[in-house]
Amino acid sequence: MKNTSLIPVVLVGFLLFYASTDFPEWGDPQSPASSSPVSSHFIAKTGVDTEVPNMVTAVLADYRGFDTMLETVVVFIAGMAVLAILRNFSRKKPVKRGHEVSVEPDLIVTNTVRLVVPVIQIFSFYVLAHGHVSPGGGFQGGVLMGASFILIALSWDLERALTRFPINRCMVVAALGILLYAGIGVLSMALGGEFLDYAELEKVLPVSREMARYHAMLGVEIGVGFTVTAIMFALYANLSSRGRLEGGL
Amino acid sequence: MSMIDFQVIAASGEVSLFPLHLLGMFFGSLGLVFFLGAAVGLIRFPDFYTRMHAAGKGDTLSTMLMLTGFGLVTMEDFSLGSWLLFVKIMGVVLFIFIASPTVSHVLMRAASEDDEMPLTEADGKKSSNKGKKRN
Amino acid sequence: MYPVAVFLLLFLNWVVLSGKFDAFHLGLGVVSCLIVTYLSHDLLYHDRKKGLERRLLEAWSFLRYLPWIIWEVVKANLHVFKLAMTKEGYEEMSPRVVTFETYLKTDFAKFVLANSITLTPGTITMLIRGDVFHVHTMSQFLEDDLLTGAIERKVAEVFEPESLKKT
Amino acid sequence: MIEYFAIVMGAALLVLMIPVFYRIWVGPTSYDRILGVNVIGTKTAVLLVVIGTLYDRVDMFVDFAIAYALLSFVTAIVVSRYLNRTISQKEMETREKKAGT
Repeated sequence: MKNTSLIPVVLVGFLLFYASTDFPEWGDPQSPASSSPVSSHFIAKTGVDTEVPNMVTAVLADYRGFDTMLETVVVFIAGMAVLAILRNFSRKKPVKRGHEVSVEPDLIVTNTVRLVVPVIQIFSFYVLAHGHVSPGGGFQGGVLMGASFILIALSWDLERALTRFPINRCMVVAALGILLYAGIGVLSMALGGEFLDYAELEKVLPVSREMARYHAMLGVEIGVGFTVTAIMFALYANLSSRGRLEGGL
Repeated sequence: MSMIDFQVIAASGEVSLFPLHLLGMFFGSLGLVFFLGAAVGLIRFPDFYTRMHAAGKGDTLSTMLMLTGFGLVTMEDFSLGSWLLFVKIMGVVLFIFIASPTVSHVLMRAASEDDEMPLTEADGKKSSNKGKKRN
Repeated sequence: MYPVAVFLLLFLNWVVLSGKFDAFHLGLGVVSCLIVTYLSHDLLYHDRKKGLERRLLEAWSFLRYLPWIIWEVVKANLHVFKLAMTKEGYEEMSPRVVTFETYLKTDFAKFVLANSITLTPGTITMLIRGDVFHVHTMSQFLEDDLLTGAIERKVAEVFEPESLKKT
Repeated sequence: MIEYFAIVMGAALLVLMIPVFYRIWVGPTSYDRILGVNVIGTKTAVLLVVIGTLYDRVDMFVDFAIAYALLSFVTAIVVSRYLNRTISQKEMETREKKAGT
């Protein structure tokens, strides 16, 4: 049975390879993606409409600002749902199962993690802060940051990671991220523009109109990063320990 | 393969960073040779622990050599940006130098604590006999 | 003193990663390095009793240790290559587990010793329990080589020179 | 000329990955499969740098390579912890007895 299932897999793989020969050349100006009116509109109008140096960032945080904000909200809701199902809200401590003993932390792994975790964290901040000019941004930086806390929880145990980033603070940080995103939108509304119309922030920031958009988008990315970090770690902590919040994986 | 490369270089007449690129290509080819050793070992060796030796060691050095080679090959001039890129690639090399032995140790320990895995050759024969009987 | 050292190391890291030297990006770097230092300064440099001079000495002797270990890595790969490619090498293979006790005290020295053993030819550290190392080796010859303690002495020269003077 | 080198290098890497894929496909135990996946994970970091050389954007692709190497390290530790995550109390006692003698 396992081997017969190989036949459709190979067939589909061959078809995909065959289809890939129809792809246009890298950077071909005649390709359908480049010659469609939508992309020419974005290429021509991004600078005029949004005054943002990078087009991908402009699409992500400006043309599709609502979409990105509600994506963050979806991540937040997923975390809340897992917490609501698994977390033990009553006062008494949940019972530990008698037959489970977690393995002691490994000396080599813990020492490697000591060396690696600060580098991962600084790299995640780099990915977050340079989202305008290179691939990256809030989601990617948040995932890396959450992975660094998960690495601590894996190599020692969950308590060790939770003293660094308690689960209550996790929830606060996650909510703070969304508040930061929506707050920037509301602030630009209060300054006389529309929701998420970043250019109005030039009235409170001591920079030009273009740089105000740039800085506001950085703020938005930081908000996304906060939420993703906190929800990643909270999901891991709750799912790996069935809501007991102790012990290793 | 490398001979053809040498001829191409000699024909093109580009000499600005020629020795550096040549060194990079030499490192890259050396990395491929060591990766070949690791891949053959991964197939030929009899049990998991010896395969771990092949994969753990061959993987470390070949990845480091290939990345160093590409770091040298992509040097265009001696400007600051070029140096920073090289240092970044060497950072990846350093990370692999630290992380790869740890990964070997972690997998080795996980396997040795699993009771299903025989440790030495004698144990392996015994348990494979047992397995045959069970089947 | 240690948080400052950690901050400087992280900032060096940031400059290499970022590659932008305008005030805005460097300011972002300072802020994120401060946050990371606050979050995890206790992870780096676990042993806080040693002074600055001692640390610099350690760093210098570790740099001298690196060429030796890299040469060992190359030898390890040649060994694997020989075992994989030739018939004689394949036949001399007889895996076994060696147990020995180390005189190194600190965790970090043990970590460096364990990873050095993993990188040297034909040996992989399997388990550390207290001072006892369980090492998986490929052949009798390599086991004898390991038990002479050359790697241990090299690591002790870097991290714990006083333990060498006693013995 | 550098492009030729990168193409040859990438093709050779892909060809040499076939034995590793064979090990993942056949591998008698799950540990063999993880071993193969880990080897491919580190080689993918190299492959990303090769692709970056082909597209002349090494500065961008190096970031991907760093992220990939970091996440492949995390993956190896996660999987090895998962395979012996918790052991029963009785087994722990017998194991300690075995280690003691």
